[in-house]
Order: sequence, then C-alpha cells, then structure tokens
Amino acid sequence: MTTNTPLLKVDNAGIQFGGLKAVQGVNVELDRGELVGLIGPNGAGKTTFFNLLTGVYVPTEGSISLNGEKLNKQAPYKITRKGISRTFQNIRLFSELSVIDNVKVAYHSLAKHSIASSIFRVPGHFSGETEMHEKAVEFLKIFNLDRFMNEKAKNLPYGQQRRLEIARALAANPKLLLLDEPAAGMNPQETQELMKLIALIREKFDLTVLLIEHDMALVMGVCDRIYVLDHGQLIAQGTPAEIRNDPKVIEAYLGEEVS
Amino acid sequence: GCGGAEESGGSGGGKEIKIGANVELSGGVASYGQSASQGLQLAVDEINKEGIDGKKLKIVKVDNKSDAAEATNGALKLATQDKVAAIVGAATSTNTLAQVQIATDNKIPLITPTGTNPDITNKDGKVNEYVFRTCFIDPFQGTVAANYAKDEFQSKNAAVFIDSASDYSKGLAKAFTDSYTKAGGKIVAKEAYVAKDTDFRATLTRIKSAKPDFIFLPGYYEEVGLIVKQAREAGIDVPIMGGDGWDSPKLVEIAGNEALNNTFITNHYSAADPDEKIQEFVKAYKAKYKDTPDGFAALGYDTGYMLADAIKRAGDASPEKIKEALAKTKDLALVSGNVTLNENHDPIKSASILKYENGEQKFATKVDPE
Amino acid sequence: MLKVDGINVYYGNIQAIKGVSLEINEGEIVTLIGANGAGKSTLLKTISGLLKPKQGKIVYEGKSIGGKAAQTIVKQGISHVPEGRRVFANMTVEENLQLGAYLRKDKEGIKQDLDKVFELFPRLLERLKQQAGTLSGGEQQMLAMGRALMAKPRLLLLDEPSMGLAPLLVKTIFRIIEEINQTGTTILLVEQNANLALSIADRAYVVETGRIALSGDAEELTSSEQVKMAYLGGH
Amino acid sequence: MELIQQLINGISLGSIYALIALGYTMVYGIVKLINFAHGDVFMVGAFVGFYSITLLDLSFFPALLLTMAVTAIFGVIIERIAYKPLRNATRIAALITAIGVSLLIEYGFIYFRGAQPEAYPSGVLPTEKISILGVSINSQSIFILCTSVVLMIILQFVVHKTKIGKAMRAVSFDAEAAKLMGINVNNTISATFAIGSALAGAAGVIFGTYYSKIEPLMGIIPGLKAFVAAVLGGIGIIPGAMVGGLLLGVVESLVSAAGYSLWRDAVAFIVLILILIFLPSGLFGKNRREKV
Amino acid sequence: MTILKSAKGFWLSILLSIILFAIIQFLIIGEYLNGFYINTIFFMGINIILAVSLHLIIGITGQFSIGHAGFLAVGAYASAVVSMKLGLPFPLAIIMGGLVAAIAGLVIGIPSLRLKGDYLAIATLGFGEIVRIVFLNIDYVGGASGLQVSHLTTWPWVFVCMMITLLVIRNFTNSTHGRACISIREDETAADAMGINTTYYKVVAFVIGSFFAGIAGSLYAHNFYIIQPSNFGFLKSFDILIYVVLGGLGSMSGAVVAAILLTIISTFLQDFPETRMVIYSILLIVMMIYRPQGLMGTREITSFFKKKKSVEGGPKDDNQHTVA
Ligand SMILES: Nc1ncnc2c1ncn2[C@@H]1O[C@H](COP(=O)(O)OP(=O)(O)OP(=O)(O)O)[C@@H](O)[C@H]1O
Ligand SMILES: Nc1ncnc2c1ncn2[C@@H]1O[C@H](COP(=O)(O)OP(=O)(O)OP(=O)(O)O)[C@@H](O)[C@H]1O
Ligand SMILES: [Mg+2]
Ligand SMILES: [Mg+2]
Repeated sequence: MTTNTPLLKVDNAGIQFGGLKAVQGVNVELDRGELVGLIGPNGAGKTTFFNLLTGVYVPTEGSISLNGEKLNKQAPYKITRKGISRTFQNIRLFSELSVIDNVKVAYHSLAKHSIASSIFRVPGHFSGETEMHEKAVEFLKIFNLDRFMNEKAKNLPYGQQRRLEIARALAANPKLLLLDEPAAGMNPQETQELMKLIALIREKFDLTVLLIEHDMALVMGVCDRIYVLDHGQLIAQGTPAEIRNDPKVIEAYLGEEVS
Repeated sequence: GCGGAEESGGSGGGKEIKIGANVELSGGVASYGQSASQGLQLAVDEINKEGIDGKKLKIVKVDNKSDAAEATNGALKLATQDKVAAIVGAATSTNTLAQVQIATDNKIPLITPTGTNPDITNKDGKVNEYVFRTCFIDPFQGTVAANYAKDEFQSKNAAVFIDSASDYSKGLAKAFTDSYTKAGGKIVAKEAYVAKDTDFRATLTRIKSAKPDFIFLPGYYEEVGLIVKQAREAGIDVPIMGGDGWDSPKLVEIAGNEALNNTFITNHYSAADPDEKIQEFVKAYKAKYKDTPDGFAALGYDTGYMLADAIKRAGDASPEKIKEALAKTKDLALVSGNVTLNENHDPIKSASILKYENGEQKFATKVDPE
Repeated sequence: MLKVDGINVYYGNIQAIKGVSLEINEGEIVTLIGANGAGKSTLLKTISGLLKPKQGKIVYEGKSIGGKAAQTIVKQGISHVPEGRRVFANMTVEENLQLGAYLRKDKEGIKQDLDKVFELFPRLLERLKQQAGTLSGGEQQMLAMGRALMAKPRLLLLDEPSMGLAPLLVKTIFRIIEEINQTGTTILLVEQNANLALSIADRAYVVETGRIALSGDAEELTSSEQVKMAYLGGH
Repeated sequence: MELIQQLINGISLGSIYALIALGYTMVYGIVKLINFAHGDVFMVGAFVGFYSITLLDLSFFPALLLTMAVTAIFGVIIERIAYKPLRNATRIAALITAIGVSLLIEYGFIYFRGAQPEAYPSGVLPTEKISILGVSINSQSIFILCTSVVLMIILQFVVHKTKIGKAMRAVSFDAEAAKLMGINVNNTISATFAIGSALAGAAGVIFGTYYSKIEPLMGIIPGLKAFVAAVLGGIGIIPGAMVGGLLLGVVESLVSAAGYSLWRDAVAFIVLILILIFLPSGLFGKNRREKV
Repeated sequence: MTILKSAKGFWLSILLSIILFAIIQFLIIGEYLNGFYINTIFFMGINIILAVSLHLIIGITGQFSIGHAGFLAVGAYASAVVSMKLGLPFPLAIIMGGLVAAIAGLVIGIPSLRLKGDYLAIATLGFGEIVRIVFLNIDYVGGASGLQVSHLTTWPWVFVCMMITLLVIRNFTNSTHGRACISIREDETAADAMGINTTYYKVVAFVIGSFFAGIAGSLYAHNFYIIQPSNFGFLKSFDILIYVVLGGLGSMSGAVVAAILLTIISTFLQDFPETRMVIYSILLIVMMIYRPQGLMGTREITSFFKKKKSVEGGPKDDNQHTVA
C-alpha cells in the first residue's frame, strides 16, 4: 500500500441489464482526501456506478480495487468493511430503530462480543455494548443529532434524516464515502447547511468523498474534480471550471453554462 | 378457583348423570366426529324419555379439533372440571389414545365408538381397565374379506389400497394380507392414499397395470366413493371389497350406482337392513338430522345404549361401578349387532357380507366370529 | 377560481396544516415555497382530495370540494402531479396516458389531447410502448405531467417537478410549464427551487410549519430580504 | 403407454388446480393479499351449484352462472367487511384476517349444515370415456382443461386490455396515484374480488360435477395448492398460475405413478422449493432486482 | 448507564417470575388446581415458547416464515424418539429436540435465503408440509397413527424452558446482534451497506428460532400422550403466526401476551364445542380490524412503565390516515 496507489481505482468497469449497458468502460481514480463529483443526466448510470462500487451489483466487466486490493464479486457487507460506505438516493434508514441504534448498526462490524456472550450476558457483552453506546453518543454530538438520540428514525424531519444517513455511513468507518444526491429535495438554504456539513466531515474525518448531485451550485462549490457520465460512459472529467465550459457537458447535461 | 359443579354427575347424588363426549367437531375429520356425536345425542334423547332410575343423562361435549393435544385437554376438562361419569371418546384412534391415560388416571371409563386401534384397549398385553369400545377391532373384518375373495372369486392376485392416515384401514389391510397370503394368494399391488385426497387416478392407473383380480379397499366412504368411481372410469372392473367404513348412503351418491356394481363390504349393520331395530334408528335419525346415518352415527348411537345399559346394571352412576358393569356387557342388542365385550373390552359381533346392486345393498352372507 | 379557507389537516394526531387560506385566479401561475416538511405537499393532497381537511372550506369555481373524493375532484377539472412522479411503472407510457383520461368518454377529445401532449413532450411519443418504470427521471416527470394533462384540467397542481432532475431537464420542464399555462391552464406549483419557481410565477405563498408565512407578488417576494435569506440561499 | 396415461392424469388434475389458481393469482396480484379464503369461496361455490342443481332443478350452465353471481357478491361482501378496514395495515395483518375469514366460512358452514359430505347428482354434465390407443381420457377433463385455458385468456385480456383491467393494475401499483386519475379505488378492488370469487365459484361447480363429492372443508387443500401454483408461476401472473397448476398436477401424478403416492405432496413442495431457489420469483416472474 | 438500569429491571423481572413459578407450583402440589387448569398452564407455556421463537424470525429479523409447526414437529419427534425408543432421560430428550430442530432450521434457512416475502413464506410452508409428510411415512415413529409418548412434562420443566427461551431471545435481541437482525427487517440493502452479514444473521435467526420451537416440541410431545403428523399441519403454523402478529410484530411481550390470551380464549371456548371455531374466527377478524398493528404494536410491556420519561413529542405509532 504505497502512497502513490490511488485509494480507488476503477478499471474499465461496466454492467448490463438485459440489453441495456447501464455503465460501460468507466475508468475512475480517486486519491486520498479528494472530494470528487459525479454528474450526468438522469439515467446516465451514476447510481448504478455506486451500486457497482458497493457490491450491490456485480460488474459484468472490468475491475474495481480499493487501496490496490481487488473488490470484484465481494458481498456488499465485506466491501463496506473494507472501507466503502454510502448513502442512498432515496433515504434508506432503519426507520423503526432509534437514531442512536441506526448508528450502532453501522458499528456492528467493530463489535468484539459474540452472540454467545450476549446471550449469556458475560462481562464482555456489557463492556462491548457500553463502548459502542458511548462511541455512538459522541458521534451523534458531532452531527448535532444527539438531541434526537432516542427518537425513531422515521419521526425525524426530512433534512435530519438525510443528515442521519450521512452520519450512519460515516459510522461504518469508511475510507471512501459515497453520497447519492444528498441535496435532493432540499431548498437552497438547506443545501447550504449541507455544504457546511460536508466541509465539517472532511475536516474531522480522514476521508475521500465521491458525490452525485444535480445541484450545480453545490457540486461546483465543493468538488475538487468532477466526472461526467452520459449513457453509461464517461464523457468528461476535470476541475469544476473545466467542466462548466466543456461543450459536451453543456450539451448533454447543463444546457447553457451555469453562473 | 377450581370450578366443579356442585351437582356432580359422578357420585350419583343429582338427577343428572353427566356423560362427556370428546369428539372431532372441527378440523380434518370433523365429519366423523359429528356423525358419532349426533348418533350419541339421539341415543341419549331416547334414553332420557324414560330416564335411568329417574335420572337423565346429560352430554357435556368438547371439540378436540381433530387434534390429539386438544383431545387431551378436552379429556382433562371432562374429567377434572365437569367431573363426568364416563367419557365417550373420540371417533379416531389417535384422538382416543390421547385420552386413555387421563381416563385411567382419573378412574373414569372411556368408550370409543369408532377407534379401532388394538392399543386403545390393550397396550403391550395389558388390558386398559377403564377403556372400552363399541366397534370391531380390525382383524376380524379383514380376515372375512380375504376368505370371501378366495372362496367366492378364486382370487389369486389381489391389490390392497389403504388410507394411510387411518389405523382402521391399516388394521383391516394387515389382517386381509395375512389371511390372503396364508391361503396362497399374492398381493400384487399395495398402494395408499391419505384421507381427504380427491384424485386417485394416478395410483389407480398403477394398480390397473398390476392386473389384480380383486381389490381390497378398506377405508371410509368419503374417499372410497371417489376411488370406486375413478377406478371404474379407469377401466378397472374387478370386484372391490371394503369394510364397515363404506357404509353410508352417501357412498352410493358419490360413486354412482353403476360403479358400485361388483363391490362388497363386510358390515355389522346396514342402513338398508330390514331389521326393525335398525329401521327405527334410521327413521329417528333422519327425522332429527335430515340425513341418513353413516357407520359413525350408528356406533355413536350404540355407544349411548351400551353406556345406558351399564349404568342401569351398575345401579349407581359412579365411574367405578359403570366401569365394572361395562366390562360385563353381554348379548346386548344394538344397531350394530349383538354385542358381548371380551376380556380385552372389545366387542364380539357377527359380520354380514353385503353386496351392492344398482346402488342397493343386498345381503350376501353372514359370518360369525370363531 | 380556487379558494382555500382556513383549513386544518391532520395525520393521525399530528396537525400538518394549520388554518391555511389561499386563492388562485384563473390563468395564473401561483407557487408555494417553503422548507422541507412545511406542509406544501399536504396542502396539494388536500386540494386534490387525497386527504380530508378536518376544518375549513375549499371552494372551486363556486362549488365546495373540501373533503370530496378524489375522483369527483378530478372530474371537475383539477389534476395533481404528485411528488415523486408516481407513474405506473409496470405499465407502458401509452397505458399511463390512457389512465390519465380514465374519466373521459369523448374519444375525439382524448385523441386531440393526446396529440397535444406529444407536441409538448415529443419524447413520450418515441417511448410509447416502453414500460414507464424504465424511463429516466426526466422522462418520468414528463409522463406524469402528460398523464395529468390527459384529464383536461383547468387547474394543474404540480408538486416539485424539478426534484432530482438534471439541470437541462429542469429548464425544459419549466419551459413546458409556462407553455401549458399559456394554453389556458391555471397552475399551482410547489417548488424547492424557489428561484426558478418565482421566476415564472405570478404570485407566491411562503409556507412555514403548516402556516402561510408570507404571500404576494412573485417579483416582490424575490426581492424580499426575508425570503432571500430563508429560501433563495442568498446572503 | 402408462406414462402417457399418467401425464394425462396429471394434466387433468393440474387443470383443476389451474382453474382455482387463476382467480387466486388475480386477486393476489392486484390486491397483494394472500386470500386464504379463496379456497372457501370455492367451497361455497360448489355448494351453491349443488343446491341450484338439486333444489332449483337448474341444469349445468344456469347453475354455473347463478353460482358465479352468488360467489361474486359473496367475495365483495368479504372484501368490504373484513379486508377493506385493513387496506393501510401491514400485509401480514391482512393475512391473519384472511385466515380468520377462511375459518369463519368453514365453520360457519359446518355450524349451519353439518360437516357431512354431499354428492353431486351424476349426469349433470355428460361424461364419456374417450379411448385412444389404450389411453383413456374423460371428456370432462378435456372440458375442464378447455375451460381453464379459455378463462385464462379472458382474464388476461380483461386485466391487460380493458379499462377496468388497467384501473386494477393502476390501483395495485399505486392506489393514491390511481385516485388522482379519477379511479374509484374501492370499486376497483371490489370488482377484482368479484371476478376472482366468481372464478372460484365456477371452479367449485366444475369440481363438484367432476369429482361429485363436496364437503365444507374441501377448499383447504385445493386452496393451498392454488396458492402454490400461483407462487410457482409467479405472483399475479395469470398464465403463470395456469402453468403452475398444470406442473403441480403432473408432478403429483408422476410421483403417484412411481408408487410413492404418500410422498406426492412432499415431492410437489420440494419441486416448488427447488424452482424458487433457482427462479426466486417463480417461473414467469421477472426476477427484478430491487433498484437501489 | 442505561445498561445498569435495564439490569435492574432484569433482576426485578427474574424475581417476579420466580414468585410466579412458586405460586403455581404451590397450587399444583397442593391440588388447588385441577388437571384441566394445570394442562392449560402447560399449554400456555409451550405456546409462549413457540410464539417467542417465531417472533425472533418474523418480528425481529423480518423473515416471513409460515412453517413453524415443522420445527415443532421435528423437536417433538426427535425428543420422543430419544425418550421412548432410546430410553434416555427426559432432560436429554428436551435438548435433543431443540438441537435436531435447530439443524432443521439450518437446513431450511440456507436455501431460503434467496427468497423474499411471499416466496419465502410459501417455501417455509412447503418445508413444514414436507416435515409432516416425512413423519407420516416413517413407520419407526408410527406413521399416520402417531407415536405414543409418556407424560413427563411437568411445571418446573415448562417454566424453566420458557424462562430460558424468553431470556435468550431477549438477550439476543437487546444486543448488537439483535440490532443487526432488526436492520435486516427494516431494510436489507441498507443493512448490507452498513457491513452487516445479512445471510449469516438470517440463518442465525432461523437456527435459534427453530431450536426453541424444538424445545417446545419436546414439551408438547411429552405432555399430550401421543403425537401424530396431523398435529403439525400448516394450520398449526398459522396458530403460531397468529400469536406473533396479534401480539404486535416486533414485540416480544406482545407475542407472550397474545399466546396467553389466545390459549385462554381457546380454553374458554371449550364450553361452546359447536360454535367455538366460529367465535374464534370472528374474534380474530375483529381483533385484527380494530388493532391491525397488534395488541402491543412494536412496543414492549416495559415501555408502558417508562412512558412518563419519554421525550416530548415522542414516537407516535398511530398511523391512521385521513386518506379519503
Ligand atoms: N436493477 C436494474 N434493472 C434494470 N435496469 C436498471 C437497474 N438499475 C438501473 N437500471 C437502469 O440503468 C440506467 C441507469 O440508472 P441509474 O439509476 O444509475 O441512473 P442515475 O444516473 O442515477 O439517474 P438519476 O440521476 O435519475 O438518479 C437507467 O436506465 C436504469 O433504468
Ligand atoms: N403520511 C404521513 N403521516 C404522518 N405525517 C406525515 C405524513 N406525510 C407528511 N407528514 C408530516 O406532515 C408534515 C408536512 O409534510 P409535507 O409532505 O406536506 O411537507 P412538504 O412541505 O411537502 O415537504 P417536502 O419539501 O419535503 O416535500 C411533515 O411534518 C411531515 O412529517
Ligand atoms: Mg441516481
Ligand atoms: Mg412535499
């Protein structure tokens, strides 16, 4: 694991659904600490690309490696444990669980106490659970969610649910965080708060972030680099300024250039 | 608290003698239990017209849902809660077996009208002191059928088709097979179905290709009717024979007159029997339930009379006395024949062989137990 | 044309709308803006009959429609394009459009309106036999609007038509909204993208936690400091 | 030859399953309710048919139509009373209610008329044994197979081509959006139940004439088998129910033919489980992975 | 700190149950209860074990299993063979019943993992039927006629097994492992994405659930004198399912309450033999119509005592819609 291998290397990855090539021949490299945007028209394959990275779909071609280690055909939970975690385009919280339990689920893979120790309530169970609980409380404080700690996730306001989903993804201790349209359904004011949150995350956690978003103000505002997908293929990549003026991107996605 | 009616039938103080009936009123074999229970009810109604030494019988019914666990529960209720003087047990062997221990522990006589499994009355060579039955045990009918097949039809290759969910059917089949093979016959096909099946064509096709010259079909009329019908449709026209489980007018309706030609049953009773006692029963049953009684109903009815007879002879409606009197039942004229209980508490009855002709039962021959 | 008067709407015990009143005049585009969970969608659902107001009146063209069943309200000329598009994913584009005209019997008129929809959304004509569920987000939004137009509405309720759409499509959709309005359909538009909504609207209401906090001319509101701060992301 | 005979046995048994499964899968596909009472509506149909033939002296077709009308109404009543209040509840809660309704019909029936069986009079439908090359076919089983196929086609047409069918599918997919189209959701669901129950009733009458024996608990096993057939074919897919029913019948017959009649149902369920393991949405169900 | 608090509640409930045990034991020994009531209490205990074991599979892990009677049957037969055929002591029979059923749970759990919703339901139902038919065809255990079993089940055994079931399942649920199962119920894809090995936990739930169903089977077999395949048909599975749903999916105390309630109702209805099933089915329909979320919703009994401390505007599970 030398420092010059990229954190994520996607080599010629693709997937087909029946006849539809939803993603094809995509090459992406992310370095540690980068915040990269992924944009493209609806149905371009952005979410599908996330699904490939997280093992929800198995790529029909190409390879994906994290820290130089191949991830192909691994179960999603194993990939998460290796360090990729995500949010979903439609919020998918554990809605009947409390806010703090949502976070604890993400800590599960770190738990050291076995099923037997929990059933027989040996001291290991108590110390394990206590540690998890304390960590989760601390963690929620960072996100200002600790006041909702014991609420069911489904009872949170929409914006807080988005926040919790991001927090939960971070609790899984990823090296790479994938955010799928975190600003969808938010008004400009709320979007600005989200931008602040993303900045906070980058500051507090040692992370690489890949972000799908249709809100150009957000994408252009926070990303170091941007990839553009169209019809499953990369059509452009570069800095926000380059992308904004790329004629192919304008034609396929932006319309006229955005201010 | 632990409820117990102040007027307990057991100790003979009151005007009522409580009789428990633990039968299948719901669940898979509800039709058996219902028939038995209706027969019993009819008998009790008739007995109560005169009463027994000025006392009337009162039936306390429980539904065992055709389930052994519920049967246990029901028996406990009858024994410990209702404190009945005797229990009329379930229509099937299993649900009766579930009650045997409870009857024994609580020292209450248990009579099953139709449970044919030998274990019920005699387990491992030991007679169950408190348990009795009104029906045949299986071996007799099977043997009679085997002899009939050999003597009447010179049958050499028989097929046996049984209801594997029924001890009755299995018991008959075993006796048949034993006698038949002992007499030099060969069982060329041995097939089984499960009660409530409706389509037997596949198995019948199989039986047909084994080319039997006689089919033994011990089962209950609900399935037997369908089997006979489908067998004739499949082109099987050899004689088919069964036991008392066939006996119901519904059999004729289900199978159809024509299909039933060349079929035979062993029976202790026939609804078509001109015998006065039987005709009176059939008439009374029809009047009360708008339906012709089947074998279950007849045996339920007989159980009522057998019990009444014992109570009368006991002169006291205490379970202990009833039990003793029951064991001494002798030459009691019942719808299902003249009954004497042997040392195993099983009835010894003669059997008739009946033959179906255009949907009518015709008397063929009578066989006495040896 | 539509007058909502002091309605209260509940989900179980939670009151989502608290005494809201508003008015829409024939031919206008009126927009509702407000934060997440303010109650905008609830308000639209109440107008279209999916929810019943506990108190208050809703009068449409002089007739009270508050609490009437949805199908009655559709019949009177109000169509609702719900949040999240809600196309019938297991049916073709064509079947979706036919369902839009479910209550209509005039075969001729339906045909004409179908052609009109294809004029507005040529993409739908290309995808006529495709399952709606396999359309892209933008196409689904077009289908949802086309489907609503098939009911020949005089008042069209649009709930966040730009949500999740690529910038290019957002522009297209808004252009089409103006076109629809120009053909004489009155529009009540709910939007998160307040800048865009205000730019095409005649009037606007600002909804905050179930109440109308502000209302007025679209231009006026765009320049109001309060609105800028809270909803336009301005400084 | 015996094998062909057995296949024919299987197909005739399977077409009975298919007949019941058609209505089952339709209601199931549209209302998303495992309607355990379907088998009992089938039973009620068999009895209504029986009484119309014996008491009202109707011949087969009038009895069939009368039965379908009665069971359609019966189905709608069940839906309105027992299922409608649970529209917004979890599906498993609705399933429990369906079990309750099933028990109520069975034991209500037993309470009023007893548990004893009844036999259809013979000759309601002409039966002829057709023998070709030593293989015998009952003309009634051909009739049943044809009826199932015709009903399948009609049902498929109704659900996919007619206005009410479109309304049904719309309601099934998204009831709220359907309301916005002006669809009367309650009436549409009632119509679904009416059609499904009428089909169950028809199946009951046909079953009665074919097997002749009917009794109050006769619906349990066929109901279960129809459920299996519906799932085997893919939930809500009408031709799937047909094929699932036939497959089930053939498997059962072949197992019996091999001399394992007591293992018949077990083998049928093993086949079911195996098929589901390889095709988790049934034979015809699109294995649509949930889009994340 | 919450853990300490729950530990206090834990010891309190242990104490209460020991008192309950002692009272009933006293009533039995002193012959204050007749056999019928005693049997009802046993049956209640067995039903509680069944309900709680299925609750783990359906209520907690969200796997729609409707073949639970299959595991009950496996346990009943396995234990009966151990005690009756092999002549080994009853405690060993109980444990073997559980273990063999757990193996059955493993066997059915693994292939069923690919299935979801109704497809899983029908597969488990099929499994239950297969089990029944297998026993029907094994003459060693009496085939259709059943196997006679001595009455060895006693109140202390019922009580101990019941308490162990309740404790184990409660302890499992209130741990990170239980949360993992709940997350599968709530959203399997998201659980996977959070690093939960969903396959493993589904199998674990099946294995633990069937283990206890097997224990219940052992008690059942040795309480009712005879077991036969027809005791374990799919209607029995439905009975257990009804406890879980009526109690409130996801609520263990709900499952317990429903099992107790329905056992009592069923006992009470013995007095109406002709109409009991009619009354029972009407009750079932009415209860579901008026409380589709079950008696307890997703709450536990303990939450009623904590109610006052709940945060303002706490969870409202009143999901009635004003939808027209
Ligand atoms: N499981 C699936 N089966 C079939 N097709 C699929 C599946 N998942 C995605 N697709 C198709 O792949 C294409 C890409 O979809 P995807 O969700 O990745 O788009 P997207 O770029 O995220 O769009 P949006 O911005 O609207 O979210 C679409 O045409 C979609 O219909
Ligand atoms: N089905 C429901 N049950 C209970 N509460 C609901 C339901 N739907 C909405 N609410 C609540 O009603 C309030 C208003 O919701 P509504 O969906 O109308 O907001 P909105 O302004 O449309 O927000 P958004 O911008 O997110 O679409 C919110 O607090 C929401 O949580
Ligand atoms: Mg996407
Ligand atoms: Mg909204």
